[in-house]
Amino acid sequence: MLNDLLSIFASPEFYQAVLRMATPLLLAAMGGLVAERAGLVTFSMEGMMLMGAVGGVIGSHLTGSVWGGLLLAVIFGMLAGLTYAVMAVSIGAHQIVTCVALNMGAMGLTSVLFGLVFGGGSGAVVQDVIQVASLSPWKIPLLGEIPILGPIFFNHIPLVYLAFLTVPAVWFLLYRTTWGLKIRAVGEHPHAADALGISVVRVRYLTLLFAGAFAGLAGAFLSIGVLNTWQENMTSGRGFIAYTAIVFGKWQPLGVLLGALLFGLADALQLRVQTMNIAIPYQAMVAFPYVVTLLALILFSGKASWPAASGQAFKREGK
Amino acid sequence: MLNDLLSIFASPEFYQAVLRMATPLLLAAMGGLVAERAGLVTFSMEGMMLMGAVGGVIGSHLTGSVWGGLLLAVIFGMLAGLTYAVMAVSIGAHQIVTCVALNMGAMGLTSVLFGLVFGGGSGAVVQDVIQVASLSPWKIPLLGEIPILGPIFFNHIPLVYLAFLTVPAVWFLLYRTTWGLKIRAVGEHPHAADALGISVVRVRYLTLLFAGAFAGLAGAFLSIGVLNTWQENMTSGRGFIAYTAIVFGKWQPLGVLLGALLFGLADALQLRVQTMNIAIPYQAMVAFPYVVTLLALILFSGKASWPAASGQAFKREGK
Amino acid sequence: MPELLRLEKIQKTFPGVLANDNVDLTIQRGEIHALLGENGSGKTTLMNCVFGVYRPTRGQIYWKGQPMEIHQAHDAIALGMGMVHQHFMLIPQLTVAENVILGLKSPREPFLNLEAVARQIFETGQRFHLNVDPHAPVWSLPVGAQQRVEILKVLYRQAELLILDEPTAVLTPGEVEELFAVLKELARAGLSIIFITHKLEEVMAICDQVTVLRNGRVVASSPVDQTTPQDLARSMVGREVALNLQKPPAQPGEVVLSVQNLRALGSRGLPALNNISFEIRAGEILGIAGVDGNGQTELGDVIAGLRRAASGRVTIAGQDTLNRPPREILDLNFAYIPPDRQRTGLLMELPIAENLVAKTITRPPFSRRGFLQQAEINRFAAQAVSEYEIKTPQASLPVRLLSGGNQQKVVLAREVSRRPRLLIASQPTRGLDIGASEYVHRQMLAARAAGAAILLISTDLEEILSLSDRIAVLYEGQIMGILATADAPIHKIGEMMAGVFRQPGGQIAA
Amino acid sequence: APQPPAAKTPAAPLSGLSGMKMAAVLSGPVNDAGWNANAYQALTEARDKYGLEIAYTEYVKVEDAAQVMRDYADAGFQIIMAHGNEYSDQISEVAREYPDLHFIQTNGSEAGIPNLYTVGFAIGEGGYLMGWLACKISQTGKVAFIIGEQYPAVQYQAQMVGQACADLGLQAKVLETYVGSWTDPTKTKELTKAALEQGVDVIILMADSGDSGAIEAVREAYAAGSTSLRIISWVKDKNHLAPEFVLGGWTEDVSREIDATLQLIAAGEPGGHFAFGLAEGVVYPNPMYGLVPAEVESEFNQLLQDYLQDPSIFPNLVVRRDL
Ligand SMILES: Nc1ncnc2c1ncn2[C@@H]1O[C@H](COP(=O)(O)OP(=O)(O)OP(=O)(O)O)[C@@H](O)[C@H]1O
Ligand SMILES: Nc1ncnc2c1ncn2[C@@H]1O[C@H](COP(=O)(O)OP(=O)(O)OP(=O)(O)O)[C@@H](O)[C@H]1O
Ligand SMILES: [Mg+2]
Ligand SMILES: [Mg+2]
Repeated sequence: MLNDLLSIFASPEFYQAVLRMATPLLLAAMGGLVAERAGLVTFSMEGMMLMGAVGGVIGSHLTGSVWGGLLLAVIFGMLAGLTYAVMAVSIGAHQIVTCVALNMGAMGLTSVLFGLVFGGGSGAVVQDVIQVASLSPWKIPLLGEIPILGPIFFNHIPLVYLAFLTVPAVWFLLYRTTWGLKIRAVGEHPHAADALGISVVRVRYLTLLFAGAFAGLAGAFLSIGVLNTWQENMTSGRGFIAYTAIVFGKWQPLGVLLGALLFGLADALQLRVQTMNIAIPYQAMVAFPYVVTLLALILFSGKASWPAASGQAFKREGK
Repeated sequence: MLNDLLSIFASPEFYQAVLRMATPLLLAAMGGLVAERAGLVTFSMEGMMLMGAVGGVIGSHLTGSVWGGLLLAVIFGMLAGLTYAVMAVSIGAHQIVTCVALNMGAMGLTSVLFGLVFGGGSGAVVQDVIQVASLSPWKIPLLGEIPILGPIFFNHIPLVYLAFLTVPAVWFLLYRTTWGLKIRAVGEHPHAADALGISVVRVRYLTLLFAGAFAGLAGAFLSIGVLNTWQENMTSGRGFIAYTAIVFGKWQPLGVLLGALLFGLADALQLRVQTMNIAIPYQAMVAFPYVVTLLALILFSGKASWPAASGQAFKREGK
Repeated sequence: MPELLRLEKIQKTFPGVLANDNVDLTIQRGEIHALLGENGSGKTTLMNCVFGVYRPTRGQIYWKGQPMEIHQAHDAIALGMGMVHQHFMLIPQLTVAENVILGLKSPREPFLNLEAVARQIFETGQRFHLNVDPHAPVWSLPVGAQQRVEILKVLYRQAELLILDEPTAVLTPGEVEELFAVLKELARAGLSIIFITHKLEEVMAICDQVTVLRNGRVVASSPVDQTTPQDLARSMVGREVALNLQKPPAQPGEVVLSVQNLRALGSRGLPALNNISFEIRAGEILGIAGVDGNGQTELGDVIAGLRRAASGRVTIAGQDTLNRPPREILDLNFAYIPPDRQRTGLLMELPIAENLVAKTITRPPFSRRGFLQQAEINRFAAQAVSEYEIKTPQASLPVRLLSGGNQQKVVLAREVSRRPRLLIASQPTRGLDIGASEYVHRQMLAARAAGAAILLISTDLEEILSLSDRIAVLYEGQIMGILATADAPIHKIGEMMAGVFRQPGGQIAA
Repeated sequence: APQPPAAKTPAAPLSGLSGMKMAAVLSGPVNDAGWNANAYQALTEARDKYGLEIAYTEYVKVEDAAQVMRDYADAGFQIIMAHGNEYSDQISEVAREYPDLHFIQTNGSEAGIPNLYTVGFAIGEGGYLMGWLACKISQTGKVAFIIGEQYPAVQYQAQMVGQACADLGLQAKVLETYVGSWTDPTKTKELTKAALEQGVDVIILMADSGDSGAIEAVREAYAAGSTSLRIISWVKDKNHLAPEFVLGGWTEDVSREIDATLQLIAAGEPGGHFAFGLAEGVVYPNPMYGLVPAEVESEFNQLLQDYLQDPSIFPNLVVRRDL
């Protein structure tokens, strides 16, 4: 049994799978992180991803090109972000409940949209499995040839590279640009930010559009990256895991990367242990990612590290 | 079509159904409300209810009595509440993520527990639908005889009465007892409460146990109240709706009652519209409660009315 | 007089900070004992040690002669101590009676008996002149009344020692008078009071004994009648302090700020500003005097664009600015020191350096094309820290770790260093020690000399009188009159503040 | 009572299967008392019948499926099954990579890969026959088809239910209702109650784990005196849950579906798309347990025999094998 386990860790395909499984989490979490730092609870990423997933398929179908799919995924994700922004930022609704409503709404809406486009009309049930153009791997010219490391790191579809590149990019955005400073100011202290001439509303709208765009890409990764079709509720909880990765990573880009990789690893390992018929009860394996989450919560909790204004509506006073 | 709709509103069975469907929401929401007022996010009610549902069936099976079922449901719900308390209160973990982990965990755990008890051992596959003793309606002696009103209000299983009685009871608890005062203080300003010698930790533990107990009863209502069996994930989102009802009701017992009734009504109506063959697409009907939620969020948002310390871990400083 | 509390060789260290060092202090029964010291000298920390919020690193506390271990605030309360924190520990959503009974057993436990509490609040209030409606929610009360609630809370618990941390910082002159009457009454009834303040005249007015802390050590302790304000100031700061400002005559230029018929609602939806009109010229200071809660905060916020006005007209350098976004108003070279530095003035979690450049961050040299120029920011911050004497090991620490006075200096440095055309300073020295206050005042006069128009909003009448060229008195959202400082008799201002006198012939007086 | 027709025995010998290794990719746990439990049962029955060695992986997300199947292929499994339509791409891809192995996909549609057998049920027969039965025995003239969620195949079955009633000139009204979930017995119970309020007396029940809720609702009404109520169960015979009013109904038998596929493989039949119906014995009606009038039962049995002889006796029963 130990040998079997070791053989898993010795295979490059395993690490490839880890990266692949971490990618949608990472894309969504990096987008979400930016909005979180502006004081928004991004528990809505599940719904935003789902919108992206259906957008990817529809776009790919309508334009016949996978790039069209990515574009529509981003647009759909941003529309979801916009909806959130209208509810939570402009109207000042309770953020968690808005997220819940958004996730539920997205489940219904994506079904209807899919039916509209592929079923030839409203409410129609799609009779067939729809197949559309999907992304293929880009082998990076020289790096891809390196023995072992090449296949693990440099032979993926472009969204995988993008996901990992967002980590330094978001770090840079948050800590090295004036936009990042504004975002952090809004997340920590919206009233002070307002007094400093920062438009809290604009910053929150923009970060939600950003989060929506990346959640959209994460959804597209599932629908036209890994697959070339769409399934009802195909995100199956990855948005929640992405959210957990943000918390796990204590709202720091590197931490979030670590979280996404950990969840990717837990999942990849879990599947492999099952196929090797290793005598670990399946319940234990399936529960593994949640155990990791709970452990992370226990180990890394301590002083609340989340943005001080997290979840708070901002309203300037007076009439 | 209008006539059909009117005929729904004219039938006593409709109102009976509304009360029945509001009951689990109300039980869970009233429990949750108390914990919410102590500054805890009770997005975990879905998982707590599920624990109660399986506890009800197991208890009813093992003791052969539905009262044994209710007892175990309460115990299981309280255990779930305790887990939350350990994570969020003692360890100080992020509340929303703890709730998510708890909900996911409950889904797995309830399956395993059910398998253990009814499948004759760990992991065994339960082949059949299990039937256990369940609650039957108690017709209230005199009131139950009143025409129309009798059947609507006074011929239900006891948990329905209990649910509606919790509304004044929770109101009294919150506003007319020193416990309620402590709960509200802890939810609004834990540090001030702490300085006055109120144990924030104890208050939060107790309210979570209370919430767990009532969520457990709500779960038991589903498994041994309405039914006499258990199905995987049988709460199917009612915990989230209960949570939404709390927000809808602006953290006031009467408001929460209104919310629970509204969601109960939306659901009862939706099902009846289908059976009357009224030409409204079923997706639209299924989405109805969520539309109601969104509308409620928009209409009743305005100034944030939730407990000021909601979601915040409490740690005494500088020791 | 028998001793009630004695501290022996108390030491408290935080990582890298020696907050209290070898402090001895004795409090007698029935005395009012002043605790003086600059910002960061260790007053609050010392009281927190007494009250169980912190554990002293070393030393012993005696209560009525017995050595005591105080582990938490609750222990201190049980012994008979009560503390009124500088930031009140009241729960705004609860009523006065609920706040008072909170944490105590009800006579009909577990049922609340708020009527009984209300009766006792009323009786205690009668006895010590602490009047407040027991059923009002605390958020609806003015600050002075909230403080009375805090004191009632302490009295309700039968405390023998009352600790007040800078109680007058948030009070109006009238409220200060009331408070002093109450404190004297309490001392006469046998209570001991520890009174933390930055205001020497208050020490002289009501205290029996005074202890001065500097850098965490006791540098002086004596009966009040054996000392002078000059002595005390010297012990606190360690040097001579000018207690009187030298103010050259004003040289008013063109009109910078013009406010006409301004109306606005307050947070509770009631009118807060009622037809306000005034003008300020370059190089002059207009002081807004008045009792707190008469529209001061709203006035500053409306001009800054942080609160929407209902009607009226505001122009800055000729530009209409009413209800424009804050950014546009800032771009007119407008500077604002808000009354609540922690809520609106500072980004508490962000570094001192970022706070210092927060209003100019989007421009070179602090950023180029959106990218922060950290080196420039640091250079500027280091300069500001030394120039404005902000006490901190390094500018990269979060502002939240600074003491109140030093936080205020960060705000001041940020606002004044931009050489503003218009400066609104709302309660600029609230909670600051004499040294720091003097510093702020000198900076404001320097800004005036540089041609800034300054609106000074303060509930500290001394401050208004010593800085302003003209004084407007605000009462219930209206300007009762505008006087030149030179011919403003104090009693007339006082009557205006109380709303009993209104300047005839309209409001504008140049 | 009619016995389910026996599966046709193939000509080719089955010895080839013995000792082979078969693995399955499942989307959920084998104890879900439904979709995956059926697959698990099919696997164990095949193991016992043919002496196969079996393995399976649960909770396989679609994007991991290819890797899981490759792992099985590399570990020496000759028959690899993916249980569910969602794995279409993955199994096609892996089947092409391993042309010497056999691949089975339930609910698939791909027909052009020689070593891939996509299999499903013939759709329409169940709806038509159960619709006939329901309308025939309804006394109130109101029949409800209670369904978990809207899927193409289910919708088509519902269409056939209505068609059967119309063809027979029965005036019964058929309500097509959706719970909105396959796992919500509480709501299924409420929907059933609402349907009963409308005078429905026969229910065709396809709500998966919601079924118990519908049965509960009918049990209460039955106890209150409405003894003419009937439920026609679907997917499996659920008569034992309430012998007094649940008819055996209609079975879609995954075990036989897999068995039929294994026989195709053993017979050397090339891959493609196969949909098994009544004729193959993979879907079939269950006993009625004396819950319908004897003359209705015998008429039903006669019609069934006739239909098996000559499907054209029901011109409007169009069997679809592509859903
Ligand atoms: N929790 C803490 N952690 C670290 N250092 C602290 C802490 N609390 C206080 N200090 C330090 O102790 C010193 C004394 O602070 P303290 O608040 O007692 O001053 P103070 O006399 O009350 O000042 P002020 O007049 O501004 O209220 C300061 O230098 C401060 O930096
Ligand atoms: N976690 C901490 N680490 C280091 N120093 C701290 C910490 N918390 C507080 N301090 C220090 O404690 C002192 C007191 O802080 P506090 O918030 O009580 O301010 P304050 O002096 O009362 O200010 P103000 O007069 O505005 O109320 C400050 O000097 C601050 O430097
Ligand atoms: Mg202090
Ligand atoms: Mg201070």
